[in-house]
This record gives sequence, C-alpha cells and structure tokens, in this order.
Amino acid sequence: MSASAIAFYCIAAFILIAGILTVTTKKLFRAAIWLLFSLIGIAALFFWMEVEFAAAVQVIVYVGGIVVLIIFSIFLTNQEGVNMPSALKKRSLFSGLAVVSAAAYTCTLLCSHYWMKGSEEVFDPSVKKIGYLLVANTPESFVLPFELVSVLLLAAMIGCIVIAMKAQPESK
Amino acid sequence: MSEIPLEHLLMLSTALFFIGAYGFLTRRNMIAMLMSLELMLNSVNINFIVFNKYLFPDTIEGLGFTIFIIAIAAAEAAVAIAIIINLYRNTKNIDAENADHLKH
Amino acid sequence: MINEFIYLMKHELMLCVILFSLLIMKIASNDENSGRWHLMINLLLLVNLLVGFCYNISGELFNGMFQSSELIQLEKNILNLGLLIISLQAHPYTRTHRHAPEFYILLLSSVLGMFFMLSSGHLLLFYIGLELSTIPLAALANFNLNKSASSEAGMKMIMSSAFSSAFLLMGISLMYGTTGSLSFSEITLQLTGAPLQVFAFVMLFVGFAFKLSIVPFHFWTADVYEGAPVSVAAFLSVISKSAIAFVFVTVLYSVFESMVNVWYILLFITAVLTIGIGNLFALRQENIKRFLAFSSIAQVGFILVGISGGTQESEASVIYFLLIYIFSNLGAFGVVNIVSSITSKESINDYKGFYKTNPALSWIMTISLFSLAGIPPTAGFFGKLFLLTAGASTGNYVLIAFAAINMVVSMYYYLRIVKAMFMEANEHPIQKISFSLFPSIALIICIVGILLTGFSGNLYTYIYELSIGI
Amino acid sequence: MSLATTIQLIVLLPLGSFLLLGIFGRKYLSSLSGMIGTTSLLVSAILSIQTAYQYFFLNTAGSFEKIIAWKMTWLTFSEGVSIDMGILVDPISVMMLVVVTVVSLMVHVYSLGYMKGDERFATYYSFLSLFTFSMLGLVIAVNIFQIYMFWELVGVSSFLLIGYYFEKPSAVAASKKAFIVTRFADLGFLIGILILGFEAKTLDFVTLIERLTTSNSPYLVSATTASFLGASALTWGLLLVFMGGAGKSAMFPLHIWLPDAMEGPTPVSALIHAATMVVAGVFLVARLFPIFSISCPGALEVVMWTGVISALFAALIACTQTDIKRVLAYSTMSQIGYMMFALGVSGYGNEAGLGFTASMFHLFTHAFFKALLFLGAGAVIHYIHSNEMKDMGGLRKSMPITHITFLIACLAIAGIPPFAGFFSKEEILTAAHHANPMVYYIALLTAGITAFYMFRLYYNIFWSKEAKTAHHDDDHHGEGTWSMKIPLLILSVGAIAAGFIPFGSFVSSDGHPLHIPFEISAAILPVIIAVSGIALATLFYKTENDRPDKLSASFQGIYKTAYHKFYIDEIYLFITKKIVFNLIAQPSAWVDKNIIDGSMNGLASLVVWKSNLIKSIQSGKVQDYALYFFLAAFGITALTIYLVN
Repeated sequence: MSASAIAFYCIAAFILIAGILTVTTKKLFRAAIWLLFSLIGIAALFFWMEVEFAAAVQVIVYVGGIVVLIIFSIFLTNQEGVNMPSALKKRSLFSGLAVVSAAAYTCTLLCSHYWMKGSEEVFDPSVKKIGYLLVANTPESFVLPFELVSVLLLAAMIGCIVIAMKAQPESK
Repeated sequence: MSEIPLEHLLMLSTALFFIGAYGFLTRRNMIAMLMSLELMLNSVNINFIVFNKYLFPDTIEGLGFTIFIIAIAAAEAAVAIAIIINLYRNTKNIDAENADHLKH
Repeated sequence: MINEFIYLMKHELMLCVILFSLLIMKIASNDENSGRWHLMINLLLLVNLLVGFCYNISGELFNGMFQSSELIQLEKNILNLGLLIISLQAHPYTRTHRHAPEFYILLLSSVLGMFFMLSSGHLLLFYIGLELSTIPLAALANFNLNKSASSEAGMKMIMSSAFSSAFLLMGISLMYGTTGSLSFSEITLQLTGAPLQVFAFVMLFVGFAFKLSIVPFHFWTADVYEGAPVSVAAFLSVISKSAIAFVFVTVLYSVFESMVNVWYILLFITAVLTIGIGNLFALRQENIKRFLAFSSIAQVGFILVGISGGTQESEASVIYFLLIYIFSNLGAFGVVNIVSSITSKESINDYKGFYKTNPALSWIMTISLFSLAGIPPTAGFFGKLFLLTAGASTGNYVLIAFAAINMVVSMYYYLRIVKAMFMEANEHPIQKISFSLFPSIALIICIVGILLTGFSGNLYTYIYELSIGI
Repeated sequence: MSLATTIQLIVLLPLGSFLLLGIFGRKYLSSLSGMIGTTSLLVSAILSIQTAYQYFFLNTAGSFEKIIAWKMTWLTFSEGVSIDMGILVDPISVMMLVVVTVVSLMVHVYSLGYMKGDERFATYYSFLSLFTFSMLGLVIAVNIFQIYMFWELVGVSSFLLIGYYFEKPSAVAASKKAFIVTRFADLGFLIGILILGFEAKTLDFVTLIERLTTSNSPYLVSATTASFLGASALTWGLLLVFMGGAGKSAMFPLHIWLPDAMEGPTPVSALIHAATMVVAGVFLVARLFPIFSISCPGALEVVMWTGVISALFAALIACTQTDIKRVLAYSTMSQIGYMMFALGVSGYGNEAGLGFTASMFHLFTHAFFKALLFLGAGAVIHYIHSNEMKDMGGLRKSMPITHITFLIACLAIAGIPPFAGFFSKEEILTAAHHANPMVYYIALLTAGITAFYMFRLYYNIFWSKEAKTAHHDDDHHGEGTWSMKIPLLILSVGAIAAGFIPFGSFVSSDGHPLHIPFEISAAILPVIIAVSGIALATLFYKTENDRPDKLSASFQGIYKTAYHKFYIDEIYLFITKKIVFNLIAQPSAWVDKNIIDGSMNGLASLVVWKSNLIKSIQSGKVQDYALYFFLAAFGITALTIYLVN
C-alpha cells in the first residue's frame, strides 16, 4: 500500500470519526468543534485529490463561515455550556436501524454498478479554468447560475435580516 | 491515489451522508440538526468531485456544481439559523421535541 | 440576438427589474407603508403580467441551459397571474406589516426561482431555481415575527426542505455519476435504466414529491400552512405547487421519457396514497388553513393521476387544471385571508353563520369550494374531468375509479364548510367585514375565472395545441 | 316562430326569471316575485303545449322523427368527441316539456298562497325557476353530456330547495344527504358516459344510438367484445348510466334520500319528488332505450328487476308510515318502479314496444295525480300544521275541495276506471304479462298494496276520528286561498281525463304510432285487486281503529250460524294484519331505515374513525416527519427497483 493510499484511509477515518462524534456528543459546542474537524478532513480529502480550489473554498466557506455562524448561534441561544437532552430511545433505535439498512442498500447498489468511464483526459481543476467556467462568456460557462445564485444569496440575506433583526419596540 | 478504487471513495461519502441523516433524525437541538445537515451536503460534494475526477475529467462540471452547493448551503444555513434564533426569542427553546404545537 | 435574448428571458428580466427597484426604494425611502406604495407594486405586477403575453417565441440560450417555449411562457404567465392575485389579496396583511417591501422582495425572488426552474435545461440551474423558490418562502413562513406558531412553521419548512434537498442532491450527484452529464438533453441520451440510475431518479422524484407535498412526503405541509401568514400559505399552496407541477411534467415527459415504467409505478403508488390520505385528514380538520392544506394535498393526487397518463393530453390537462386550481384555491384563500387578517379567526366553527353577516364572501367561498370539489358547472369540474380522462388513457381504470370515488368523499368535507356558513347558527358570528379595493379585485378575478374558464372550451384546445407544439 | 326559437324561449324564460329574482328579488321585487315567476312559467307552459300541438298534430309524415332544432359545440374533447348544447325534439322530449312546464306552473300558482308571508319569498321563486330551467334543459338535451350538466344543475337546485328551511337541522341534513347520495350515483353516470363516449367516439345522442345499435358496426363490435369483470364495456357503460338514473329516480337501494327530502316545502315535493326530477332517471333510460333494448338486453333486465323490487319494497314500507308526506314519497318510489320495469319488459319497435309506451304513459298520468296528491297533502298540512296522521281525521267537511280532489287522485293511483292511472297501469300490466309472468304477479300484488295504503292515507286524513277541528279556530283562510285550490282543480281534471289520450299514437319506442287495443278481460283482475285493497282499507281505517274488534263482535252476534265465515274473516285479518303488516311490511321498513340508510351513516363514521386513528402520524415533530420521509424514500426506491427488474 502506497503512502497515498495510507493517507487516504487516514483522512477517511478522521472524517468519519469526527462526523460520528458530531452527531453523538453531548455538548453542543463540542459537536460544533467536531463538525469543524470533519469539514477540515473533507478539505484535506480534496487536497489529497489535488482539487486545491475546492479545498480552499471548503476551508473558507465552511470552516471560516458556516461553522462560525453556527458557533455564533450557539452563543445567541445560550446553549454553549449545557448538556443537550439525549435522543429519544425509540427514535434512535428506529433511525439507527433505518440508516444502517439504507446505507447498506446504497453501498450494495454503488458496488454492483458498472461505472462507465467518460474520458481519459487528465483532470485539470486550475483556478483559471474554474474562473472561465464561472464567469466567462463561453457557451459552456455557468454564468447564468452564477448570476442566479447571487440573487439567491441576496434574498437569503434579506430574509435573515428581517427575521433575526431585533424587533424594535412597537411604534404603532 | 489511483490505486484507491472509486467504490471506496463513494462508500466514504455514503457513510458520511447516513451519519448526517442519523444526526438529523436523532439530535433534539435544532442547531445540532443543522450541523448534521452540513455533513449530508458535504458528502454530496465529495461525490461530485470524485465522479468528476475519476470518471469525467474532460470538463469540470462536477467541481462547478460543488461550488454552487457550498454557496447555497451557506444561504440555507443562514436562513435556518435566523429562523431558529427567532423561534428562540419567541419560545426560549430550541428543542425540536418541543416545537410541536402545530399538529394533527 | 439581443432581441431574442430579451424575448426569451422577458419574464425573468421583468421580475429582476421590479425586484431591484423595490430594493432601491426600500433603501431610499422611509415611508414604505403608504397607500401609494401598494398601488405601485400592484401596478408593476400587472405590467409584469401583461408584458408576459408579448412576443412569445421558442428558443434556448446559454448553450441549452436556459430553454423557453410558448408553452413554458404560458405557464409563467399563469404563475404571474397567480402572483398578482396573491399580491392583491395580501393587501390587508402587508398594510399593517413593518416589512412589507421585504415581503415582496422575498415573494418575487421565489417566483424568479420558479421561472428559472421552468426554463432550466440543466440540473444546476434547476437546483438553484428550486432552492431560490424555497429558501425565501421559509423566511416568509416566519413573517409573523412575534408569533411562535409562525416561527415553528418557518423552522419546520427550512429543516424539512433542507433535508429533502440533501436527498435531491444525492440523486443529482448519482445521476451525474451514472450519465456523465448535468444537462437534460445529454442525460436523456445516457439513460440505461441501471438500478443505481433508478435509485438516482427516485431520489430526484422524492425531491419533487416533497415540494409538491405528495404523500408520504407531505408531513410539513399542513403544519407550515397553519403557522404561516395566510398569504404565504396561499402562495405555497397555489403558486409554488403549480410551478413544481409544471416542471415535474416537463421533466418526466421530456427528460425521463425512457424511464416511463419507473415513474408510472411511482405515480401510481403515490397518487393513491396522496388522494386517500389527503382526504382522510381533510375530513377531520378544524382549522380552515389546515383544512385547505389537506384538501390541496388531495388535489395534487388528482394531478398525479393526470400525469400518469403520459400523453400530450395529460400535459395540457395538468396545465388547464392548475389554471383553474389557481382561481378556485385563491378564491377560498382570499376569503380566509380577509377574515383572518381582520378578525384573526381561523377555525371552521367560526364560519358558522357567516352567510348572515357576509353574504357576498360566503357566496365567493361557496363557488370556490364547489370548484375545488369539482361540481359542475364550475370550472373545477372540467379540470378534474380532463385530468381523469387523460389519466384513463393508460387504461388504468382502477386508479381512475379510486380517484372518482374520492371526488365524492371530498364533496363531503367541502360541503361541510358550505353548511357551516349557510345553515348553522352561531351566537357570535364573524362581524360584517368591510375590506378594501385590492382584495375585492382579486376575488372578482377569481370568481370570473372559475365561472369562465370552464365555459370557454377553446382554452383547453389552445393549451393542447401549444403542448403538442403547433 | 320557428321550433328552435319557441323551445329556446320555453327554456330561457325560467332562467331569466331566476336571474331577475336571484339578483334583484330580495331587495326590490319581493312582493312581485311570485307573479314574475308564475307569469314566465305560464308563457313557457303555453308555448310547450303549442309546440306539442304542432309536433304531434300538424305532423304529416306518419311517424315522429328526432329533430335537432338547434345545436352549438361547446367543448371539444378530441376529434369527434365534443360537448354540444342544443335542442333535440322527439316525442318524449316534447311530452316532458309539457309535463314539466304544466306541473311547474301549477306549483308556482299554488305557492302564491302556500308560501305567502315567507320572508324569503323571492329566493323561493328564484330557486323554483332555476329548478324548472335545469329540468327543461335536461329533457331537450342533444348530447349525453348536456344531460349530465343539467342533471347536476337539477341536483344543485333541488339541494337548495330541499334545504330551503335551513333553520331546521333535519332539512339541512336531508338536503346534504340527497346531494351526496345522488352525487354518488352521478359518479357512476359520469363514468358510464365516458365509457359510452369512448366506445362510440361520440357523445351525441343520435349518432351514439345509431352507432351502438347498428349490428356489425365497428363501434358496437368493439364495445361488446372488450370485457371487464365478466361484462362487456357496453354493459358496464349502460349499467353505470342506469346507476345515475337510479340515484335520481330513487330506485332501491339508492332511494334513501327520497323520504328525508320531504323536509322541503310541500309544493317543492310536488314539483321535484313527484313529477319532474325523480322521473329523470326513467327519462334517461328511455332516451337510451334503443341501445338497452337492441344491443344489451342484460342491462335492461337489471333495469326491470330494480324497478320491480323498488315498486314492491316501497309499497310495503308505505303501509307503515304515519307521516303523510313520507307515505307519498314511498308511493312515488313505488310508481317510478312501475315505470322502470315497464321499460325493462319492453322490446323495441311495434307491438313489442308496448312497455315503453306504457311507461311513458304512466309517467305522464302519474305527474298529474301525484302532484295533485302532494298539493292536497300540502293543503292539509297548511291547515293542520302537522304532517302526522294522528293529528288528522274527519277533515272532509272542513276541506271539501281538497277532499274531493284528493279522492280523485287516490282513485287514479289505485287504478280504478275511468281515472287516468287505470289506463296507464293496465298497459304496464299487459306488457308485463306478455313478457314475464313473475313480474306480472308482483306488479299485481303491488297494485293491491298501493290501493290499500292510499286509502289508508285517505281515510286517516278525511274520515277516521270525527270532525277534528283545525288547531286554530280563528281560521281566516279556510282550506286555503284560491291560488291553492285552482291548481288542485286543474290537476284533478288531468287525473280524470289524461287516461283517455291515445298515447300510443304519439309516443312509442321507434317513433311509429302504435295502436293499443283495449282488452276488457285483461283489466278485470287488476281492478278486482285494487278494489279489494280499497275495501280492506275501508274496513280498517274508515272509522276509529277498533273496527276489527267491533267487526268480530258483530259477526258473533249476527252470524252465529255462519261461524266459518267469521273464521275466514279472522284468517283474513290474521294474514293481512299480522303476517303481511307485521312480518313483511314492518321489517322492510326496518331494513330500509337501519341497514340501507344506516350503512351510509356507518360508512361516514368509519371514515371519521379511521382518520382519528391515523392522526398520530401527524405528530407535529419535525424529526418524526424526517424519519417518515427517510423510510418512505428508501422504501419506495427499493420497491421500485424490485418491481422494475
């Protein structure tokens, strides 16, 4: 087994263990930290796959943005110190069974599928190519989704502001 | 890296997806549910990049999709957190078990 | 070239223009709740509706990512019409709300998302459109900021929809993995029917089913409708559903045409469940919004029956039905909206003796409910009739008979409301309500629509001709 | 005026009056509304009679053709299949035009007095006009879908009329029940229409009948070969259409709405439940009769048995009722049963078509005497302020006109010559005798029971207890205003004279005049049975109820030697009172009330119970929802993949 393979299995184990801890830890704040680790693990996986741009976005948006947002919200709702109520026994049991069997089923399907190889070219995720993909004036570019997603972010921002803004004392 | 079979990578992402799903189904704190959701979305990201790199390397469509998913996940999480905070203001509670006044 | 671009994207461009002018107005002015403001926004929406009818051409842009045809433009016009009606109906609600411009910005961006979804020729655009049409709505469901029911509704909606989008994304990623493409035209060519591909397709189907509130993916629906402001519930139940149903038909019929054996099974199972469960729950509701939620779930079941036909008649009948459904359901929601925003009464029992105090509103409600129940000669009857005939073209009479029997069951609960309004006494009936011009216009549009769409036979023929591409 | 214009006027006048009264009535025309409604109906009735005169008497062709006087296409389904609106003129539609307008006119006139002072007078008249309009639209339909549309409109307007006294919970329940039961039946009708339309590729009556009766036509062949659950598509289509007809015409077991529907105002009962709406089912079968008779005798047999069973069943129940309107309701059901099985025993063309003519004839005569009975009952109820027999008795002195006209109607329905009912019933019995002896004997028995319960009703109202006075002695209107008496008199003329019309020369199954010889010999048995029914009723009910006891006492005193004659009488009483009444009639009534009627209520409560049972699924917890979502998503995936491979 090459070093690269060993690195992969380590990263995979790290992602999964951090993920499991995210969904089982008692303390909410710790769960957020485990989530952070898991996401960093995924960034590492992207790095291992030599898709540096995705790894960078992963770190910037997830680690720097979403996890921070989540941690803020933990503070805002005063949940940082408390132990979370443990999950209902019955629901954990059913969910566990359902999740395990569904995962097994999905894996069987994935493994039995014959993967058709589309092309033998070398994968080239350079930043320049990504830039062309997103905003260039070429027929294949994703410029329209790019514009649309900006509207989506704008709408989400307005929604957040309206909802989360502290209500002013009623003037009327 | 080429000696790692495609299936192993896919199983990693599948496992992560279902770990996230399990968390979503069992965590009672809404913020914790949201974290589980992030895991699920990330597993899909892995899928896209893996398919793109292993099977269809001539374009970078899968990678592009991943970037959009990340952006949308951020927007979704932001709105969800805003709503949770608003709910917290109204009820002083973010336990999903207790938010069951609308039913039957 | 530029002309073609404008003609093809005129619906989206128009919405963007309104959206950004609202944004600028919001930033520039403090006086957002004057009467002039509401007049202006409704006029803008009217212009938006009218512009939609000009220069309809077929074509595609961005290398097939954005596609449009006269049929799709008709669907967008239908949605625009619904949007205008909802905006008029929302007047009593937005007039008193602090964040009225934001309300419209969110509403319009949701419609924008639907338009892109309708025109998408690529899974990415489709996915973004879907999210754009959902995320603002979750925020809107939470728009009664100080009511815990409203926050609960918003929470349930965003949580469930994020969960379902995770499944949808899983489906999209596997679809990409098995076909190697994200664009619809390529996917169609690469479908092999391998089990994993079926798996991916079912996950996509589930994403649709969630948004359309098809049983058993419908659980969020009633809770969200009950907690959300009435206008938002109306929007969710009518516009959002119609848009998804339009896309659903297009995607099933054009992209996944070769998987007809798969989606026929799925439609069959879910149609039976949807009609049956929707009706069972509608029977026992006491809150009128919940009641409308379950009744609209049952209506979706009928749409599924129509879709299962799989012919051009089915597509035309679904569009025709949804047009009628917009009028009928918005008629009912309009009355509920007026009553709720003025008296904040939402229980069916409150409607007892409604006829004594508000005869006009009771008649509007009755006609709308009759149309929803499919009682001739209201338009709803023709809508259902065409749906069932379209569904019958596959020769599946069991499904048709089941649907038809459930039409009678639904009669029972629709009549229950009519009975409460006209025939039951109440010591404290809802007082006489006087409402402004905007909601009255909306109600008149609905009633005229209900009465006329059924009687103009050319409309269906027109839609049918568009759908076969004449 | 051309035929089309005349008929358009006939139909549109009530519509105009409905719109006028519906929109302006309550505010501006309250006092005038009765006159407006009545006048428009008067014009309609005169025009209908004129049309009938033109069609039947100025006809030189020797047979009566189907004329499509006017037609417009309304909705197009697919190539060739369209929904048209138009006017079809043929013997039965002309006859129905006359019946509907005349009876409706009588009811309009009568209501001027009966409903006087009601606070929603204008609404009442607007509903009556709407009903008349929809009924007229139904009978002239050119297209089976046009019938369906007006059929539903009839349903809606009868819903409004039955629930007219909406302050009464029972009226509300009754109107809802009528609406839902008939809607259930109509569902069958609709599916039947779709099947027939699909098979024949047309919805137009003339073409439809032609395509489905011409032997070896491709349509007929495909319709009779395609089979589902052991019957051909054609049979299913016709049976489902008949189901709709049976629902409207209150045939067993879809009759449960009819007795309850008596909650409406009495003139409404006379209009809807005697002469017009309930015969729509008979009309429908008659309209499609060639298809039934030529292509699908199996379906016609179902029609026959349904009719026979309904006739007997309803007659038995009528014996046990104490509410006078309910007696009349069951009697209506029984008489419509007669019409149905008359169609059922009939063949197509010439002599074989006797049953068809008889059925239409009975429909015609029945309209007069049943409307008369209802209006008479209305007068009694108006006077006594009660529906119950026990509150009545001895009214013959205080209500002479009502008494005489009611007696005429009773004689007519009992089938005593020379009243109208005798002739039509005699024709039906003759037709049944030729076709099926079993049906004939049941029909005879029913005729006897009919005579019995009608005279039970008659004696209980007008004789029995002596000189019961009205509840209010300061009786200012006596037995009612003239507007109430005149319709009674006119209708009683009809009940006497309508039987002398040589009906076969006008209405027959194939349009060719049919000469029906009158045979004295065949008429003797029915008359004897009817008379004995009357005699029995006289025995029991003419005076107070101890008649049987008194009878036996006097027998003992006078005819000591003729002991066995008394013995026969005892047996006779035993059989009639104990066995027939207690063992057959009462249980049928019980079955009707508890099982047939109860099953519908049971179904409703079952559904409510079920929905309570599943409410726990909707627990309000978002994670439960997500779990269901998860399970459903993977369950459905696994199932689909399993099914596809």
